[in-house]
Amino acid sequence: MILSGKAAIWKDYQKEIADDRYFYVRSCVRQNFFPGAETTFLRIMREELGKDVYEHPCHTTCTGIGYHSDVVPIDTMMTVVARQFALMTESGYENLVPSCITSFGIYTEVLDTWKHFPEVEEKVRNYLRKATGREFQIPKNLAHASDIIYKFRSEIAAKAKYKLVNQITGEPLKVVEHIGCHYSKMFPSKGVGGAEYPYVLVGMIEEWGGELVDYPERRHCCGFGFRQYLVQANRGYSMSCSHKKFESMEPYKPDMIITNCPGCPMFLDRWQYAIAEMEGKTYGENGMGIPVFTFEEVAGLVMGYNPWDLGLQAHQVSCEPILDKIGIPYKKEEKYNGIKGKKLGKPEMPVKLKCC
Amino acid sequence: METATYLASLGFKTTLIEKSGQLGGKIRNWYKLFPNFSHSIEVFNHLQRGIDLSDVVVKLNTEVVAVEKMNPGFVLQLNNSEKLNADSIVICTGYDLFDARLKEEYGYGIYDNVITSAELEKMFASDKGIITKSGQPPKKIGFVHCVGSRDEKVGNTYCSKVCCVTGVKQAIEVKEMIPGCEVFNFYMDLRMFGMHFEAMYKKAQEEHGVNFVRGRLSECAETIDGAINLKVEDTLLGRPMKLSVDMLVLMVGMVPSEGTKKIGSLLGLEFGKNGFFKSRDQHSMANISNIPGVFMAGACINPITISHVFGHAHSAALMVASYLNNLPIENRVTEVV
Amino acid sequence: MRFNIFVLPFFLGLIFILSYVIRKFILWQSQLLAEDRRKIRKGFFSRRFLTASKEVFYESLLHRKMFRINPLMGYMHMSFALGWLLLIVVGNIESRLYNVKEINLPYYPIFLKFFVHDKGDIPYPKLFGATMDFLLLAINVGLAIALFKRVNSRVLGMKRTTRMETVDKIGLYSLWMIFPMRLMAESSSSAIYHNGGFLTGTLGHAFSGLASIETINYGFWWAYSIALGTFFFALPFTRYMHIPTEVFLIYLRNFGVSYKNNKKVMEQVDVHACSRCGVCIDACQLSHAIQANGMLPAHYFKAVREGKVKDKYTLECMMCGRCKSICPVGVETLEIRSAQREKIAPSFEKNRTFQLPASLKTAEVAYFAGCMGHLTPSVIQSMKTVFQKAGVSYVFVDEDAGICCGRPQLLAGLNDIASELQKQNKKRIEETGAKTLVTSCPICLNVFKKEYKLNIRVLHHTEYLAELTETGRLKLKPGTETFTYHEPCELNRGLGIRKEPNKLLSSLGNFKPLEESLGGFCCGGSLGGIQLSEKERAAVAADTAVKLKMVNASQIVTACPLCKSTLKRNSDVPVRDVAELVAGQIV
Amino acid sequence: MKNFGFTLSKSYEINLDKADRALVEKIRLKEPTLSLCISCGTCSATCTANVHQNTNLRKAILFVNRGMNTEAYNELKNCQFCGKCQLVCPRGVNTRNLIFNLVKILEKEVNHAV
Amino acid sequence: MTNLYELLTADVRIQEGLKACMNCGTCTAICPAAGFYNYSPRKIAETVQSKDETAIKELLCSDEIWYCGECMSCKTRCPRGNAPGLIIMALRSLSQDLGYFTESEKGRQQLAIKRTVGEWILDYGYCLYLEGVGTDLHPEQGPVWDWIQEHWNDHLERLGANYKGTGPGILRKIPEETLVELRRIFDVTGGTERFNRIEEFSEIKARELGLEFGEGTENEYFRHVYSSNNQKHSRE
Repeated sequence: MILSGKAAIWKDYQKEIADDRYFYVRSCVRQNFFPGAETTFLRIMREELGKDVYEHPCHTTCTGIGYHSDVVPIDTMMTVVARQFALMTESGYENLVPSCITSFGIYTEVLDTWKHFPEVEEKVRNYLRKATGREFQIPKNLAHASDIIYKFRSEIAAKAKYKLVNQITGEPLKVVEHIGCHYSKMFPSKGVGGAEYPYVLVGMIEEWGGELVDYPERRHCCGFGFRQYLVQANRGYSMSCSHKKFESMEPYKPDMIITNCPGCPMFLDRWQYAIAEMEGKTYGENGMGIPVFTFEEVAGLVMGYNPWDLGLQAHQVSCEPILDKIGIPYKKEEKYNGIKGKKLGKPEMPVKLKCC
Repeated sequence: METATYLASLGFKTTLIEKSGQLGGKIRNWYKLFPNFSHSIEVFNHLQRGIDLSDVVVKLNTEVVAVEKMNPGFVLQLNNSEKLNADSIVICTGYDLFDARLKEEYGYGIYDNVITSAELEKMFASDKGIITKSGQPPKKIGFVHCVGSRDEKVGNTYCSKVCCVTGVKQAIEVKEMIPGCEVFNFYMDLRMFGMHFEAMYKKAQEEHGVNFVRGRLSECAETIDGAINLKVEDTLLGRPMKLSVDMLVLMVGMVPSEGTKKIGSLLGLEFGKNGFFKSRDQHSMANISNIPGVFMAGACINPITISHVFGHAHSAALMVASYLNNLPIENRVTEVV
Repeated sequence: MRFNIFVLPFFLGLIFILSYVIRKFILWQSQLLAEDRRKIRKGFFSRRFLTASKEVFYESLLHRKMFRINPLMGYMHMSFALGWLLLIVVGNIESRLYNVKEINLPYYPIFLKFFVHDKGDIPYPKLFGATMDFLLLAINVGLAIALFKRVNSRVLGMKRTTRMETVDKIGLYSLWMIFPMRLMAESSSSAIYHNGGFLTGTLGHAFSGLASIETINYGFWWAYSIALGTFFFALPFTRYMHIPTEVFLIYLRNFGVSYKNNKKVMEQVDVHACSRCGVCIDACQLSHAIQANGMLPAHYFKAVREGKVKDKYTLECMMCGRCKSICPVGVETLEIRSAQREKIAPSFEKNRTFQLPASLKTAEVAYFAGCMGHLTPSVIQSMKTVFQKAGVSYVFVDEDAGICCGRPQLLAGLNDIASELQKQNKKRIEETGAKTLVTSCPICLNVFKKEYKLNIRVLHHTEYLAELTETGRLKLKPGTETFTYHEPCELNRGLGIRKEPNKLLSSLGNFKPLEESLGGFCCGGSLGGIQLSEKERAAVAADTAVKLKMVNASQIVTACPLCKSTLKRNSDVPVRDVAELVAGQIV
Repeated sequence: MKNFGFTLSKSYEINLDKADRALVEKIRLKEPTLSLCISCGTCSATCTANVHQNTNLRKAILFVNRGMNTEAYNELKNCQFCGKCQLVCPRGVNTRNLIFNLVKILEKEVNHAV
Repeated sequence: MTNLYELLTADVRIQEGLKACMNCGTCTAICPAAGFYNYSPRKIAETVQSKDETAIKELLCSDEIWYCGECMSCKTRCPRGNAPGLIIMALRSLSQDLGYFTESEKGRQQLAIKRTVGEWILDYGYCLYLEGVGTDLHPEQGPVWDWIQEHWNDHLERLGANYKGTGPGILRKIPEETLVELRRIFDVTGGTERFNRIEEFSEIKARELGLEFGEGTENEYFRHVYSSNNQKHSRE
């Protein structure tokens, strides 16, 4: 692997990212599965970096999952997207920051389609007018939440309490990065580092002291495949895709996986559990699996936030081993507490997959 | 070189301006030539002999920095601050190889064992022979056709013409050097357009058992042991196929050379939409540019094989001769249908 | 009883060979199907026995076929076979006359002249002497030819002949020794007792006066006996096994023992009956066109006999049948080859489904173009024209979704598929209710006639066209073209259909037939030849094309779509099908 | 093991690294013209067996080359062996001998595998 | 009858996603779906550009068009800048508009998606509804998910969510007027019609198959489409 070669490509794919006054749009999946991540993102942006991130109470899903599982027609999706734009315009913001990669893809695709087919934009404007009487302007800047963290990665590094380094060996942690397909596969120029060697997460890993692990199936989809996961009958496919990735990364002995898509971390986390229980096969050390994090969680970790405030307890694969490696202190007994130390019991132990 | 030789021997005062330190251009980069595996150096020597025999003035390490149009003729300002009067100009700026790094998914310049066809030629010539980064002769080699050709993603929609047959030629050469090596050629179409090309293809199959897979390489990735994992569809079976090779050779196509762009803009020559020079007519006036007195020959007009370049060279010489003898046959006016 | 130790080699040899051969025959016949064994038993007491014996006389003794092929060779074989037999027969009679009271052991007549010296006491002693001498002479002349053939086989018109192994040589040389030794023995005897005929007597004189004549004489008798003994002991392991086997085979054949159901045995009988005379080698086009060797019948059958067959050789043969037509023994060359192919054949899907188009309309004639026919549309077109012009109501059986007739599979030893396909086709053909089945492809015709057991007329288009013209349903204007005729193997050698095409052709223009004793060559396209490269096929085709060209006709006419498409690729003389000519000359 | 109502899917990819290519070499020895095929499809186009059942020599040859022997066998098991393909092949592949040997060798392999 | 090819090309995604395809196979080579299903995006493109109406109809009725995961990897690689993924989306839309989707096992699943994701959008403003995804329908979510489902209020509170609350925040209650807007958008843009068609055609199919058809997820037909797999989709 010739890194200079990659660096050259990374240089070619730098995109413009607004540096303040963001209009934040939440993610269906992240809210449900990793609420702590979104909280952490806002906390870092507002408290650590003092940025203006606005969230409109009336914004909604972009219908992306519905659209990509084909129950929502394209016009409907576009008009819902247009409504989001309208809310942003009304609130006087111009920089759109979706928390979700599918949304990011949707917004990018819609804007691109409108560019090539202005008549479609016109049609959608009419739809929106007809349905809600709203008007909108095209966002001036569109960046995914991970782009923002990428932009401020060095600021975060400067404030960081911990590094992605094995405190015992002093070696950088081996980190596998997984990029959501819709981040740059559709429009390589819209993603930091392009489609083949995305840099958005690599930038964070390097900046925060980790070491990137590149492996053959790095680019492969996690397997969500929308309808392929949503319907139980198809889930075998969904799981098989992740399985393919795990098999491919296994020889590299990665310490952790970091992702920028809300869905992928959930799948890469849960499929490790399912594969273990179904096939008896576990990855990572001591049959405990490879911990999977969202970029917000990792940012929170290096900032030294309490792991349980980040919501790491919501992961099926335990995060404790990696916390120990980095040397992040945590209170075991508080892991499953509610607010004010309220005891909430503990999840059951899986049969095969070892958990803390 | 050939045009200059003929013009000089026809009695015209001919100057050959060469940007680099030696004549011959790209031909020196190739080891053996398709389809008869003769050494390219033989062709070069033939060219050189021509120059030696005729009194062509050769200016090496020389570039044209400015051109002044006189009526008639031109004044060429050279980089060595010398001025040169010319009644007619023949442009032979050739081609550049496609920059394989633009096909990011092939990992050229990133994966250790992904090389270009030109680099493989160097290996043929070198005494180390064909070796991977680790210094071992490869057990499996893949050849990817159409790299930088017929590909809108990199902006080259045209076929570079020579890669197919070069791919087959190199496959055979590899087999001859490392008989035990498994060779896979990934193609979309095998355009064996020339005489004896098809025979070469047949030879590759029959005598060397080269595997031809119809499918464009989609992506490759480096494995932990430095091999290259390939993902391609076996389109003739309609099944995705994966395999690993120890070395991947990219059959890079031809793109308009820097020289072509430069001299073209200096002279105000017309470019075709692929960036090569535009001929007055593709069929009947291939050598003739939009500017009277300026002629072109070779790969600066379009991708072309060495054998055809000679045809171009001779015809260009003829054009100049007729032009300078005021037999303006190239200005024949025929109505366009 | 007269006895001398020197007779032992002969006597033991005789006992050995008789017991061996008899054992073999019994073994073979025991492996035949019950019904065929019955046929044999009946056969012995029927006229078939006589016809068989006649054939034995003509072929095994007179070697009639051999004579036809080459008189010298014919004589050679006859002298050995018939000459020797007579020698034995006459010798026996003579010995009987001499010896009435004592038991007469088989060696006695053979060595008669050793035991009996005075010639006074039997009738016509001179006659006997003369006859025996004459026979001896005749045989020795044959022997001379044989020797000569060894030295220079080409003179006897044989370009290539069989190789011999040590045991063959032993057999051969001992055989060669027998009659000279007998001659010498009897002559030297007559030198002592003056009891020789015109030959032995004269030769005897030459000896007379020699001091140690007794010892010499005794030595010759020993040599004679040893020669015989050696020959008998060697015989089963040499080509000479064909001598008894051929006789056995002739009887089986005449008793109507079928090859089909007894392949295993009959194959063995046949390969043993092969005398490896080698005439097939020259007849086989592959031997010259591609210098084939192991596949050549004589060599191949030896391999079969020794169980050393190579798949390659089994699969190379084009099954053109030239070897069968020329074989003096009448060995079932093609049957042996396909029997071997059956052994190595792969197994394809047995029960198949066929997506056939809607059932066929009924008509007077059912036309079957055949797979190959479909590759020569001009032939099909011509037939359509003919049907239409002759006002024949016909139905095109394999117009689309045609099923192969089954012949190519049989040729490859794939009998299962063959019968499967045949079933399907039979259904199709029968549902047309046609009275006549006409096919353009002799390959198909072969199975239609031999395997299908259709209860309607099965004709090749040449036969049918001939019929149409004769019955006047089709009027043809005479043509002016000169053309020769390439006879398709399957049509001519396969089915013996020659009359009709020839008649038809002579009515079509200036017909210059190709004079060829075996009825024409193979086009090289043969579906029989499985392991033949295109190059090799082309070589055969070229060979044939040249021979046809030498006829000096402006066209080559054939009657097989496969022949047509193969030849036209390798001949500069245009090649057409009879049907095309006919269609072109309809009034 | 827990039942989730679904399982891992078998890979549909051709994996040339794991493919058993010894067989194709065996067959190539029996009929060298195997390597001359250019997948033009003339054979499968003229093939009558292909009308009745899926019989595709072009695919069969590809399959053996990929070490997918069962698939190859299935493509040929309904072959009628009529030899039309041989007459139309532009590359002079000796198809009948190829099929004869292919099926012969494959049937062993396949039946062995079953 | 209506020309399917024209109906398809009316979809902007076909205009974006299908210029002349040269069958090079780059799409199938990296398509995750092609790795497990008997599926090839190249063939899809080929069939559509063949304009063969019968072939296209077969496609619309087939399982094939439902295998794609819409990861769009194909778009990245196509040397002609095509996007089979977009072609698929156009095909799926048409298949649902014309009711062909119920002809295939995979197509019938659309009901299950409409009844979950689809309806959640209109009821809660998001594609996912925490209380809708229990381990009964999603066993792979594991024990940790059971724990969360048990304690979502406390769990979410601790992670700073505004569960079912007013104002902004994680999993807040979407104001009624917003949901009204969403529904109006669905009405004017064909979203509602799509939903209705899925329901209608599914009901017909349910009758055909003799399966009990009812509201929500607790009925035979839903269970059937949600979990049945004839195992004929991958390597035989």
